[in-house]
Formats: sequence, C-alpha cells, structure tokens
Amino acid sequence: MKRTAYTLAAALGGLALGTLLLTGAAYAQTPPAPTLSFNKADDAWMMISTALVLMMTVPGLALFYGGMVRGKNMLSMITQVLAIQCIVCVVWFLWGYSLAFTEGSGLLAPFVGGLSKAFLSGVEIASKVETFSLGVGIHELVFVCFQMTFAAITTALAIGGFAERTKFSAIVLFAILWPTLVYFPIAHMVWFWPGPSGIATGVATDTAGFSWQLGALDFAGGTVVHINAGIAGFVGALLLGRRVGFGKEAMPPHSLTLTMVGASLLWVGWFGFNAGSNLEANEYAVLAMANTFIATAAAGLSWMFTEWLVKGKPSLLGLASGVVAGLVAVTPASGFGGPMGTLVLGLVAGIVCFFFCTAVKSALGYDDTLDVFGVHAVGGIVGALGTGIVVDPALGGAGIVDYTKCEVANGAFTGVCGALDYNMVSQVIIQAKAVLMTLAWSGIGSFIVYLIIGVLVGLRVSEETEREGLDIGAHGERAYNQ
Amino acid sequence: MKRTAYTLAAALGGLALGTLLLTGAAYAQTPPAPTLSFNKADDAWMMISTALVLMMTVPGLALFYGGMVRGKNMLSMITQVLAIQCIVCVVWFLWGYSLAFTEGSGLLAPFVGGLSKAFLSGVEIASKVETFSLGVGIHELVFVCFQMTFAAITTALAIGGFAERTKFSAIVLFAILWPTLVYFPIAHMVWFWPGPSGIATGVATDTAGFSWQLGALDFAGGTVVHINAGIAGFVGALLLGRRVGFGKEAMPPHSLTLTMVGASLLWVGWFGFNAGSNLEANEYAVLAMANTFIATAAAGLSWMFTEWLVKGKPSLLGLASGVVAGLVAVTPASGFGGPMGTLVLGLVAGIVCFFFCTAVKSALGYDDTLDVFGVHAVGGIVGALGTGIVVDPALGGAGIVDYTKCEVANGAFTGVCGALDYNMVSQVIIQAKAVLMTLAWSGIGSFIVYLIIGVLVGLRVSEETEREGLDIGAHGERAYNQ
Amino acid sequence: MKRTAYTLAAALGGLALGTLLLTGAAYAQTPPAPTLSFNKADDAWMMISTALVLMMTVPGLALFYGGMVRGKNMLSMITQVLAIQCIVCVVWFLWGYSLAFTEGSGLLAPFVGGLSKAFLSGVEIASKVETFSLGVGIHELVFVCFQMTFAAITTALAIGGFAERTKFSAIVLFAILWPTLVYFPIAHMVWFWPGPSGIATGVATDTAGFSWQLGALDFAGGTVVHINAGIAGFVGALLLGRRVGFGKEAMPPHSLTLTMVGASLLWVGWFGFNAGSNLEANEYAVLAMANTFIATAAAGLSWMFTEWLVKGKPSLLGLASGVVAGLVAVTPASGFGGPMGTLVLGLVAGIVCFFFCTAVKSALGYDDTLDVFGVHAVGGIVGALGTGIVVDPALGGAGIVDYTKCEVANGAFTGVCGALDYNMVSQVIIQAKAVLMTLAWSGIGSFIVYLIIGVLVGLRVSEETEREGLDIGAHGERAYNQ
Amino acid sequence: MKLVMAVIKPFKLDEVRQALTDIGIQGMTVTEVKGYGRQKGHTEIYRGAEYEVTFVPKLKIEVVVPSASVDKVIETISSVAKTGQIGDGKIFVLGIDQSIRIRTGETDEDAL
Amino acid sequence: MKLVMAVIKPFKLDEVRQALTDIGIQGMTVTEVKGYGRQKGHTEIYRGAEYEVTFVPKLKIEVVVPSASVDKVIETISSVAKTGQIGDGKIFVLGIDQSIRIRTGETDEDAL
Amino acid sequence: MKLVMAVIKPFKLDEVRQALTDIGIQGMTVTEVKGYGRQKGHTEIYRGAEYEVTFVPKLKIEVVVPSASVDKVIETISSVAKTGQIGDGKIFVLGIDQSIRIRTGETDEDAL
Ligand SMILES: Nc1ncnc2c1ncn2[C@@H]1O[C@H](COP(=O)(O)OP(=O)(O)O)[C@@H](O)[C@H]1O
Ligand SMILES: Nc1ncnc2c1ncn2[C@@H]1O[C@H](COP(=O)(O)OP(=O)(O)O)[C@@H](O)[C@H]1O
Ligand SMILES: Nc1ncnc2c1ncn2[C@@H]1O[C@H](COP(=O)(O)OP(=O)(O)O)[C@@H](O)[C@H]1O
Repeated sequence: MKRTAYTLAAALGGLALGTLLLTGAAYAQTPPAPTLSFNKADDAWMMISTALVLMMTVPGLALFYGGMVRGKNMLSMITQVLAIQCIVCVVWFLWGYSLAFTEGSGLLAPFVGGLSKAFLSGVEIASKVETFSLGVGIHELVFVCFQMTFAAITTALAIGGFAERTKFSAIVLFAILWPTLVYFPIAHMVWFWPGPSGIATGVATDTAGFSWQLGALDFAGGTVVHINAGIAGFVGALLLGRRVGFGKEAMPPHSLTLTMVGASLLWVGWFGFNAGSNLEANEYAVLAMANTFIATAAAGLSWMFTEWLVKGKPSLLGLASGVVAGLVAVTPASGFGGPMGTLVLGLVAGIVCFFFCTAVKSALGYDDTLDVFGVHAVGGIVGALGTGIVVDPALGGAGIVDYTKCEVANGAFTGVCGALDYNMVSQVIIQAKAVLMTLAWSGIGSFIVYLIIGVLVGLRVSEETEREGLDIGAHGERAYNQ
Repeated sequence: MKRTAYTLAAALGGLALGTLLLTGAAYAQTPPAPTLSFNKADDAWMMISTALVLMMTVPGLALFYGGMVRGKNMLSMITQVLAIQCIVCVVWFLWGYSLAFTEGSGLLAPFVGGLSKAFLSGVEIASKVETFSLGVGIHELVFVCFQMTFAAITTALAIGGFAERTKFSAIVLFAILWPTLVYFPIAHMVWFWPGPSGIATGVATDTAGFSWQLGALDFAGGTVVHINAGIAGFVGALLLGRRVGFGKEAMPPHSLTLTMVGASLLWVGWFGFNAGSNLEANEYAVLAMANTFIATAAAGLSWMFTEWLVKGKPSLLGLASGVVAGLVAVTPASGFGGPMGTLVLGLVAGIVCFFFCTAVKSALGYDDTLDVFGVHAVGGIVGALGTGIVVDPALGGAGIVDYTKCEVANGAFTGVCGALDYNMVSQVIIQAKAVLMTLAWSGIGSFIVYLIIGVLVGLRVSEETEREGLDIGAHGERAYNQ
Repeated sequence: MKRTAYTLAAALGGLALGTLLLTGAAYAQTPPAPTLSFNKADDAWMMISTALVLMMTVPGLALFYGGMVRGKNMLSMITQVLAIQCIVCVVWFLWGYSLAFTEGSGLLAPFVGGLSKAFLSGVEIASKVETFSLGVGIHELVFVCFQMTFAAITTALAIGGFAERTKFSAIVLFAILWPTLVYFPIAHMVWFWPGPSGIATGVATDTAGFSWQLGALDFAGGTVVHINAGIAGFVGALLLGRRVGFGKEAMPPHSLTLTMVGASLLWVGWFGFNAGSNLEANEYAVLAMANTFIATAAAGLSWMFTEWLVKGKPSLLGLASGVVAGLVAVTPASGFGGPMGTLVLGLVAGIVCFFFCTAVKSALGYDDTLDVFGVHAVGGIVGALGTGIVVDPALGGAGIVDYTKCEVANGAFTGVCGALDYNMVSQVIIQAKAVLMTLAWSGIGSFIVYLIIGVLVGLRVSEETEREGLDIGAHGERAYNQ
Repeated sequence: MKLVMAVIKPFKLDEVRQALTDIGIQGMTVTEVKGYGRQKGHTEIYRGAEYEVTFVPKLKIEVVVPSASVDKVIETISSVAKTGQIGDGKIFVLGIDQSIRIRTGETDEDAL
Repeated sequence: MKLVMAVIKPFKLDEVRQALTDIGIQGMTVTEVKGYGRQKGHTEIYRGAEYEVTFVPKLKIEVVVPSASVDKVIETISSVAKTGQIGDGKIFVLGIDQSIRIRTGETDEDAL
Repeated sequence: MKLVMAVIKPFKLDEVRQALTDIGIQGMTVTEVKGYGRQKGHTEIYRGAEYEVTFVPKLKIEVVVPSASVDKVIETISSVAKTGQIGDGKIFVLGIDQSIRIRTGETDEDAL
C-alpha cells in the first residue's frame, strides 16, 4: 500500500470524525426521563451479567483465540485482547457511551449519538434507564458497564482476522478508532430508541437509530457485535495480506486445550450477553437462556457431525467452532425465538459456518487467521435472517412486543406483553436491510480505520518479527518458559 | 465379549425403552398448576446457578478430568465432555425433561415420567414451576435449563471410569442412551413430587418418584448425580477392561495444573449446583452455600493430611480429590445439615474416599481411570447416609420441612418452615434404601447401555490407537503443538 | 536465624494469642439485633459475590501467582493456595468470624472481637445482619461465607512474597496463625461497627473497631486485605532471604498465559469483592462496579504505557500487573468515588506500582518473589490515601453517608442516603493513620508469626529441594508430565 | 569405547532401561526426538487446513560402553525394543575417543 | 557409513526433509535444540528483571547414510537450508561403525 | 576436529557457556535430555499409584572444536560444571570428519 493514499484517506477520516463529534456535541439533548420503578433483582442480574461478559473477553476470548495461534504468538494474542478490553473501557466511559446512547442531531441523528454524556456527565449514582418493560428501570451505571463490555468484546473479536502479523501499536490505535468510527455508530443505529415509555407516550422516533427505525430485530447484538466484527476482521485480513508461510508451512493451533476452555467460557459468559440483554430478570431473560443453550448445543453438534461425514473425523476445533457459531447465530434471536425454532437455527448455523470456514475459505485463499468472517460474519448473518423466521409466534416464537400493552403493577412487570401482528416475509426483508447496512458501514468504516492506522504507525510487523514470533518481537516476553 | 450376547441384550433393551416411552406417552397427565407468586430474584438466582453448573462441566470437569489423563488423550477427553454437554442438552429438551419431570403412568409411574412435555410442548414462556416454598414459583424454562445441566454433568462424570480407551462413537451413543435409560428415571424417582401445594392440598402421591415416596432426602443430587455416575463409570471400567500398560507403564497426569483449575471451577460452580437446588434465593440457599464451603474444605484437608501421614507427602492431586470428595458428600446434605455437622461429614468423606482410591483400588486391581467410583460413588454413599445424620435438628441440622406449615405473605416466603419429628435411625435406613435402589438401577441400566453400544459400534479403540493416543486416532488433532 | 530467639518469641506469641482468645471469650456480648427487612435479591447478590471471590482465589490467584513461578515450583504454588483456601475456611468457621465480627472486651475491644460466635454458635439459619442501609438485612450465613473468602484470599496473597522457597508445613501453620493474629484483628478494627441501626439509635461506639472509630474509609478492604497482605509478604521475603540463584540465574515466569488467565479471573471476581462489599444490590454496588472497571483499565494502561516508554516494549506481565494494581487501588474507594476520580486514581496507581516493582525493588535488592509489596502494599497505600480524595463530592464522589438519613420503605432501600460534610485534608490524614496502624500491626504481627513457625517447623526448604523444585521435593508430584 | 545410539518407540523405554541395567550398564542419556522413516505419520485437520505430519515421536538412547560390551548391548536393545512392526527403530554405533566423569575426573572406561 | 548431523533454522525443516527424500534418503531423526553462535539472541524483561537470552531455537537433523552419499546429502542440506543470514547453521560429519534395524535385524547399509 | 559432548546439570548451563566463550569457543548446541546413572531419581505418587522416576533432567552440550582445543575445552567444562555431587555428568569426545557452515559454505575449522 502506498503511504500517500493512506495520508489522504486519513485526513478525510479525521475530518469526518471531527465533524461527527462536533455536530453531536452541539445539539444533543435527551427527553425528560420518566419515573421508573426499580427492583434490586434487576440490578443484581445486570451486574452479574456484566461480569459474565467481561469473562467472555478475558480470559474467554483471549484463550479461544490464543489457543489457535502458534506458540510464538500466544502472548501477543492475549496481550492484545487484554489491552483492547482496557482501552475500550476507557474510551467508552469518556465518549463511547455518549455516542452510542444519547440522541444525535441533524441528518446524522439516526446514525450516531451526541456528546451530552461524554465523561459520563449527567450520569449520577441514582440515574436510571428504562428496560424493555414499561416504567421499569435499572441504574444507569450498570447499563453503562454492561454495554461497555459489548464494545470491548466486539473490538477484540475483530482482530482475529489479522492475528499473528499486526503491530501492537496498530492494535492500540485500532482499539481507539474502530469503536469510535464503527462500533458506537452501529450500536446507536440498532439500540438507540425512546424506550417503552417513549413509545407508549408517542414521542417522535425520527431520531431513533436507523436500524431500529427500520424495524429490525436484534436482541443481543447479532449485527452490532458479530456481523460487525466479522466484516471488520475480514477487511483487515485482506488489507494486511497473508501470513508468511501461509499455505506452505503447517500452522496448527498451539493449544486446543486453551481453545476449548475459551469456547466454554464464552458459552458460560454468553448467558450474561444474551439473557443480560433483556435488562431484567424475567421470563424473557429465561427464554434467552434456554435458546442460548439449545441453539448452541445444536450448532456444535451439526458442525461436528458434518465434519465427521465430510472429513472423516469429528474434531474438537470443529465442535468448539460450532458451539461459537451457534452462540453467534442465536444472539439476535435469543429473546424472541422459541426453543424448537432456535434448535433448527443452531443446526443450520453449524453447517453453514463449517462450509464457509473450510470450502469457501480455501477456495478463495484469504488468510482470515481465526475465521472471524466464517464464524462471526456468516453466523451473524444466518442469525439475523433466521431471527425474522423464529420470532414468528406460529413457530413458537415470542412475536414482537407491543410496548403499549405491557402491564406493570407495584413497580413489577406483571405478565407477558401484548404482541404486534407478525409477517414473516416482510420481517426477513427488514432483517436483510439491517444486515446490509451493517455490512456497508462496517466494511467502509473499518477500511478507513485501517488506512488511518497505516499512515500513522503502519499495520504489519517485519517478516523477521513474524518469523521469530510477535511475543519476543513486540513484547520482549515469551508465553511459556519450558 | 461376544457380539451375539450383545445383540440379544440390545434388542431387549431397545424393546424396554420403546415400551417405556410409549406407556409414558399414552397416559401422562399433570395436575392443574396452582397460582404461583414470583420474585425476580429467584429467576436471577436460578439463571446464574444454571450458568455456574454449565461452568462446572465445561470447562470445569473437562479440565479436572483432562489434566489427569496423558497428553496424548487430552484432546479426546475434553472433546468427549463438550460433546456430551451438547448432546445431553438436545436430548433433554427433546424428551429428557419430560421423562424426568412429568407424571408417568401405570406401574412404571414411580420410576419414570411420560412424554407429555416432550419437545417442551406445553412449556410456555410464562409457565412456572413451584419451588419448595408453598405458592412460590420460578419460570419453568429456567428450571428446564437448570436440570439439564445436571443431566449433562452426570453423564460426563460417568465416562471418567473408562477414559483413555473408549471409542468416540461409543461416547456419542452413551450420551443418548444412558441418560434416557438411567439418569432420567433416577431423577424422576428422587425429584418428581407434587410440590408444596400438592402436599398442602393433599393430592395423591402414589405417582411421585419411588425414592421420594420412600422419604429419602437428597437435596442436590447425591444419589441422582454422584452415586449414579460413579456406578455407571465403574461398570464401564470393568466391562472395557484395563488400559494397555496399566500397572506396568507410568501413567502420570499430564497436567495437574489443569486438574487444579478444574477442581477449583467445580467448587465455584457447585454453589449453583447446591445452593441453586433450593430454587430460591433464601436462607436455605445460604445454608447450602455455607455447608458447601465447610464440608469441602474439611474433606480437602482430611484427604491431604491422611495422605501426608500415610504416604509421607501431601499431594496436590490428593488435596484436589479431597475437595471434590467433599463436594460430592455434602451434595445431598447441603440444604439440610448444619455447618458443624457437615464439617464432620466432610472430614469423614475425605478419609474414606482416600482409602478407596488407594488401598481398595490397588487391592482389587480394576482400572477406573479417573476414580469415578472411589470419589463419586463412595463419596456419594457417605453423603447419602450422612445426610440422614446431619439433618437431625439435634445436631444443628434443619430437620425435615413440613410443607403444610410454611407461610407466605405478599408472594414472598416469610420465614422458616415447620419441621416434622425427626428419627435419625429410621432416616438413615431410608437413605440406605435409596442408595441401594440407585446402585441397582444404575448398575443394571448402565450394563444394558454398554451392551447395546457394544453391539452397535463397539466400545473400545484398537490397541494401536490406544498407544498412539485417542487425540490423533479419533479426532485427527493434538491438544498441544509444541 | 537462631533457634533460641525463635523459641522465646514463639512462647510469647503463644501466650499473647491465648490471652487474647480468652479475654475475648470471657466478655463478648452482642447488642439485641434490630428487626431487619429482607430482599431475596440481596441474598442472591451476596451468594454470587461470594462465589466470585472464591473464584478469585481458586483458580484466579493460584494461576496469577503460579504462572509467574518456575515450572518446578508451579504445583507447589497452587497447592499452597488451595490448601490456604481450605484451612482458612475451617479456621474462619471455627473462630475467625467470631474474632472479627463480634464485640470484644476491655482494652482490646477496638482491636479484636470475642469468641461468642466461635463454632458459629448462635448463627442460626434465619439470623440476619444489617447492611449499610438502615433496617435492611441479609442472612448472616452468607455474610459469614462472604467474609471468609476475604480472609482466605488475603492469606494467599501474602505468601507471594516468599514463594519458591518455603516449606509446605510452614505454609500450613501460616494459614492458621497469621489470620488469627493479624487478619482477624485488622478486619475487626476496620469493619466492626454498630451498623446503621446502631448509629441511628445512638448506641455507644467505643467498642467498635479502631480504624472505624478513627473515621477511616475502606469500602472493600484496601487496608485489611491489600496493605496487610503486602506487608506480611514483604516481612516474610526479608526474613526468608533471597532464592538460590536470585540475580544470577534467569527466573522467567513459566507461563504468562496462566498469569493472564489469573489476572482476568481476578478482575471478573473482583466485582464480587468490591460490589459485593456493598452487601446489597443497589446503586452503590453499581457504582463500585463502574469504578472497578475504569480504575482497573486505567491502571493497566498506565503501567503498560509507562513501561513502553521506559523499557522500550509494552509487556503482558506489565499490563496484567497494572490491572491488578488498579484493582488493588480502587478497592477502598470503589463504593465512594466517582468514575472520573477513580480513573485518575487508577492511572496514578499503575505508574507508582510500576516504579516500585522495577526501580525501587532492584535498587534495594530484596527478593519479594511475586511483588506482593510492590503491587499490594504500594497499590493499597495509593488507594487508601486516594480514597480520601476521590470520595469528595466536589470531585464526583459519593461523600460519606449519614446513616441517620437513609430512608427505607416496604423493606426496601428507597434512595440515596444523606451525606456528612466533607473535608478532604482531614480525611486524607485519617486515611494515613489507618494505613500506619495497618503497617504496624501487620508488620509486627507477621514477624511474630514467622518466628513461631520458624521455631516449630522451620521456614525454608533445603537448598537441594529449592534447586530440584518444591513440586517434587514437597509434594512428590510434578505440575506437568510432558 | 563406543557410543551406542538407538532410536526406539517411546513406550519401550522402561523395558530397555531395565534390560540394560540387567546386563550391567549403569548410565545412559535419553532424548525426545522426531523420526522420519518408513513408518508413516498421520494427517491432522484444523478447520479445513490439512497437515501431513510426517514425523513420529521416538526416543533416542545414547549409551557409551566399553568396546567389548557393544554386541551385548546391541543384542539387548534389539530384542527388547522389537515389536516386529514398522518403526521399531535403529541402532547406530560410533567411536568414542575419550570419556571423563566430571565429578571425579576419572577417564575412559572408569568414567562410564 | 557416515552420520550427517545438521543444525538448521526450524522453519526450514519441511523443505530439507522434502529435498532429502527427493535424493533418496529414507530416514532421519530430528531433535529440538538450542543454539549458541554468532546469531544473537534477545532480551526479555519480566517486571524489571532483564534476561539476556543467548540461545536461539534450532533443529538438529541426524541422517545416517552410506559414505558415498555424504557429499550429495551435504550439498542438498546446504542449498535448501541456506537463507544467507547469520544463524543458518552447520553440518558435521561423523563416522559410523555399525547400523542395525531393530525390526529385522538387518545391518549396515541395509539398515538405513 | 572433535565433537565434545558433555552431559551436565541444567543450572550449570550459563556458567559453562560463559566459560567456553571466555576460552574462545564461539558456538555450541544444547539439548534437553534425561539422564540415568548413579544419581537416583525420585518417587512420584498420584492417588496411590507410585512411579519410580529413574531419569533426571540433564542438558547435553555439543561443541565441535579443533582437535588442538579439546583438552582446554574438557578442562573448562570439567571445572565449571563440577559441584562434587553425584550426577555432575560426563564428557565424551568423538571424531569429526567434516564441518560445513551452511551460510557461507566454509568448511572444517573455518566453519566452527
Ligand atoms: N538413515 C537414518 N538416519 C537416522 N535415523 C534414521 C534413519 N532411518 C531411520 N531412522 C530413524 O529410525 C526410525 C524408524 O525407522 P522406520 O524407517 O520408520 O522404521 P524401521 O525401523 O522399522 O525401519 C525413524 O523414525 C528415524 O527416527
Ligand atoms: N562449534 C560448534 N559446535 C556445535 N554447534 C555449533 C558450533 N557453532 C555453531 N553451532 C550451531 O550452529 C548454529 C548456527 O551458528 P551461528 O554461529 O549462529 O551462525 P552461522 O551458522 O551463520 O555461522 C548455532 O546456533 C549452534 O547451534
Ligand atoms: N554410559 C553412559 N552413556 C551415556 N550417558 C551416560 C552414561 N553414564 C552416565 N551418563 C549420563 O551422565 C549423567 C550423570 O551420571 P551419574 O552416574 O548420575 O553421575 P556421575 O556423573 O556423578 O557419575 C547421567 O544422568 C547420564 O545422563
């Protein structure tokens, strides 16, 4: 890549970022908060969910990814994941939360929030945010923390595409720029809405997030987290090019033991991710848990049996990959589908992702080190579209909640909400639109981010460092001594 | 073993299974559900407990077991555990929950449930099940998930008896057949009952589980999980025979580091297992937690100090095994005993299990690879009988709850329940009967399962594969590359 | 060291211990308990917090520490941690809880409790203790368990100072004596108080803990846990002397992978530690969580970037150490500070601890194996003093709660409590006094404990065992086989 | 003196060591190695990427013995390490000029 | 017969093995070793403790060949293992007195 | 040229390497090995199963030197690696026919 091309693009990117931040800052304003009832069980549930999602990233994802790289890059892999967790946490508290979860302004409003809550200004100890139940609140700081863990894991997922060859300084910059330009906007598009009280009282929804306005369903982040990370990783893999020796030398995972531990912790933590996304400890959270069990188990098995048939042996990496593919696919559907529907969704996801990680990948020859495209983007797309199907009450799904029909008594959510009429075909089309929007924003945004980083510090380590391993080269340490 | 013998037995077994399923299906019916109050804290507690029990299996048990096998079988061990988790999950959702927790019919009713809830039919998002408190409910789907994790870990525990020599296809079949023929019935026998409302309103209890009708106490699964898995593993160890080189070649654990991590995660997760078995976040859950701490610590120390005295050195494997033995022994007693009583129970369990895993095992010469008999069956029996002792209020136990005397106000459980008169001797005898029932059903049922598998795919890998290691032989992968 | 010196000191120490226990036993009495309201969500939150803190110790700390030692001492390290967890658990149930959390008598009352609750006598299934909210209770047994995990981890932290050279028998004695002479008293000094009801009704506070009477703030144990463990480890490091080959032979961590996993689990578990220390699932717990995120991330980054600048490369061990330093520093401040204040506290802690673990340590030449002084004592002091600053409402802190002004309705905590006037300078001075008290008691008390152990069994292994490794030498096992 | 260098199947080590001790050999040095030969390796597949693993794990035993003992040593190793299947391994003999025992400074056959 | 013992850079193993197979060599034994030489190691820092790591990872290949093939083998290894950068490694040749194939008892060149 | 092959206690490596460098040796190759000899191993017990571990960890150093330097090298290793306790190890000397430096093609003493 040419440095000059980089410079130009970076300048443009910087400009865009600046504008975006400024316009957000200038006009952002939030509607008066409704009085919200509060149940300690919800705060307890959200705190533990938040801790679980942290555990998904460190040590979960660090081990899942780390186990798959070669021993000489192990330390670098887990350092990158831990550093990303730290950096995104700080960035989120400083401006990320505000960009994602406050109202933006002007034409950009459906795409990104403002800076009214930058530095958590206005987020008091007693502040609450509304859940999906009319008039029910949880404390805002736990929502801030919970959502932070999503931003962190998404960023960490993305780097799997270009593992074993990227400069640490590039990763540091990536952890600042990518969430800002890509993740926070997409989170805003999907999850920023007026809340049940807003809907019930008929406030204007034209500043709500773009995908939300479309009517797209994404319970826990299929588009925001998985398709997004998958595309970002894929674009990075293409831009950085293949690893030295790719296709010629054997590059077996250095420890499938650790990969299995990582996959297991991802599964355990994913209950915080999916059931926690309900923001309340009620029957929808329970539904999300049940779906997160059955779809995951089904996808693990469908990948394993498919591989057994096609390749002759059932492998651990296959089973573990299937488990993750199932988790990815069920994410957007978890609070909406019924268990038998998501079981089928999981079966499909396992097979489709297997196909992409083996046949498609070797046919095209790209070097997406840890298959973030084949598992997260593909699994995410299967899940996003499938959500449109399994949510159908006719298939045992929960339907789409009509927030003007939820009852609350004594501050507690009293029963199942009313449901809107459901049209599967039109919902699947809406889902497809949301997927396309994510593909486009993430693809272009990530590309810009890599250009900027390329200009500022360069993306790739020297061939010598790559041969010797990033552990010694970038960190002066080895993961193992003896 | 002869193939012909297998074939016959399998045919019979298959027939029995078919009948059992059919009869169950034909007559199953459930009484009208009482109106249950609901507290979000209970759902929150049960969700996190469920996640904790999943963590016990993956990665907990996978590491505890995996660390003890040789490096060449590590990947196979953890693949088996993860695959079992997935398979049992699917089986449970399809027919297991129904067989365990619905009313059966005819003579079999006390032994196995029916198929009325197969495919979770009738389990709605809003469905609730009653806890042990009169009129208090939790959402049924979380109960389904919680109990699923028990079925999965029990199945995974059992395979420790014949680790390092079993075909993967045999393990897959085992994960389908064994729960169906052995675990679901035993769970039904111990835990299927009319609930506090049923008792309080005096419904007939003649279709309740066999052990429950006996009056046996098993808070969190001492018989259902541990004795059951222990016997199943033991029978498997005997049927498959010793590993190649057993007694001649050194077979040291390849990573006691991982075994220690596994034991630790088992301990952490066991709070979900034991305190979660209370189904509510109240003082009995808290009591279960306290007992799960003190008995475990005591058993770890008593094993360690006994070994120090007898063998000259206190070992990590001994300490970790003692910890697990303590967890096993306290399981049935956890919500019933007082801390000082379970402390003694733990001390006894550590010593007895040490004795069985060392002296008895080497005297008899069987090759129970991971001591599932010495730790789980023996520890489970110590615990089951000990429960009859420590539950005694005279020894600080909680006594036996009289469900007609629990008070509920505003939908919340208001205080300690009334207690029935307690007779220690007769309770210990009842406990012994429940143990014998478990030994018999699990022993015979497991035997039949192995016969069926033997006929269908065979149980044991070739000697060559065993020498080379199951990782390469069965999965075409290695756990570690450098 | 001379045996005779030891003998004398041990005799004195034993005498002191005896007296202390006896006087405590003779006069202890507790005021009549107020009627407390109860919310299941609090019990649920405290149970899960307790499990999380257990996970911090095993496997968290075991791996964090174990990864840093050489392979030949790995098994010994993790055995020590697990054994300490077991021993301290038993000791706590037998007499520790009573010494820490009952009223003492006479002149010693502000320094140590009595024996009225030894063997948990009087701790019934239904017993409750008051939280920090007026009239709100949780069940006492979960408080007993929660606090036990603190005693255990503190003891385990301390041994990092003299890892890789201490006899296992010495560790066993340490786990009994040190908590008794050092930890229980310091916990009593900081955390034993009459509770909100006591304050609101104006009971005498002259038997409350010494540091509490000073007015020192320590939300989750900065002094009790970290400074205390740090000093104890440091004194041990000095008394035992350097490891054979220290400064001459390379002693790289045998697995930074495991150290990273340990640091991650410490972070995850620390939400139980910090947010759990609030004893209730309300907005202060949520605040503690937010602070535990931001300060930790900030400290990890500040250590990493400082090292990058000073040493040329950002290391994983540096990043992970910074994360732990941040967790340590934010501990006393977690429920009091505002996120922007604790962010700065974290940044400072990362840099100061880096400086102590590198420059100061190599200048002075002591062999504090795992930097328990540089991270825990130093980080703890930064945190304790910093708490006096960040608690200031002018800096976004929560101020000091005025317990006579908390409102409770329907048994639930209804809002933010009133706050006392805040004077930062005088609070920092109070904090410094509490730090000095901890330094003195822990330093002297630990010294006495080491003398006693030295007399009874000796502290250090033979040079030969040290060379061969403690795994084989003390436990007859190796952590890894192949 | 001669250096007898034998490449054998790993699980045969204990038997070989025992047999050598029985014929009076008091020392040897063992190294984990990877062997390439007629014995085929296996294929490993990681998410679609197939690797032909051509090397198989072996152990290399090195024993320095007085020239007179060489035949007995070869015979002993041969008979004990043999399974009759491909991959049993090889024995090579090399000449040794000097031997020294570091602890005592003894040399040549005294040093063995 | 000769024992050709080559110390090479690890990532060259597969190419070298292939090249040797191509010239008819049917067996070899490989050991992971640490090399010290002109190629410098690196510095590792663990919380302020700096270690000079002077050894670099290498692979040692041992091939026993008929004396006649020695030159070809040396040439093959030399050309394939060469990158031109410091640390490419060495080849040493030692004499071999005897060879035995354990499985069959064949000796000398038949045993290779 | 000669190949000096020394088996030593692992913790002596750095000192030996330093001492050899001091007398002008510029290269060596080190292998982790397990030694069997007079130095006894230890017993390991895993849940009642006792294993006699007869092998102890050692390092094998291989240095190829001009024949003239052999004595100095032996002396150096001997004196530095000695602790006086059983298990200090052995030094064996073998003849070398040829040496080649892969990078440059230099041969024999030039290649060391
Ligand atoms: N020419 C050789 N030089 C060095 N080592 C060899 C040679 N040939 C074989 N070996 C070693 O001997 C081992 C066994 O040889 P192999 O051809 O597989 O079976 P067999 O011993 O039955 O002939 C190989 O794995 C390799 O380590
Ligand atoms: N005299 C020697 N004896 C044994 N091995 C040697 C000797 N000299 C070098 N080696 C081995 O050869 C490797 C490469 O040598 P080095 O001096 O680094 O580079 P080059 O091969 O380019 O001269 C060393 O790492 C070491 O393993
Ligand atoms: N005959 C031998 N051939 C090869 N290696 C030997 C021989 N004898 C001893 N060794 C090696 O030397 C090491 C030290 O020998 P040992 O008998 O334990 O003590 P010492 O060196 O004091 O005589 C052994 O562990 C082994 O690796």
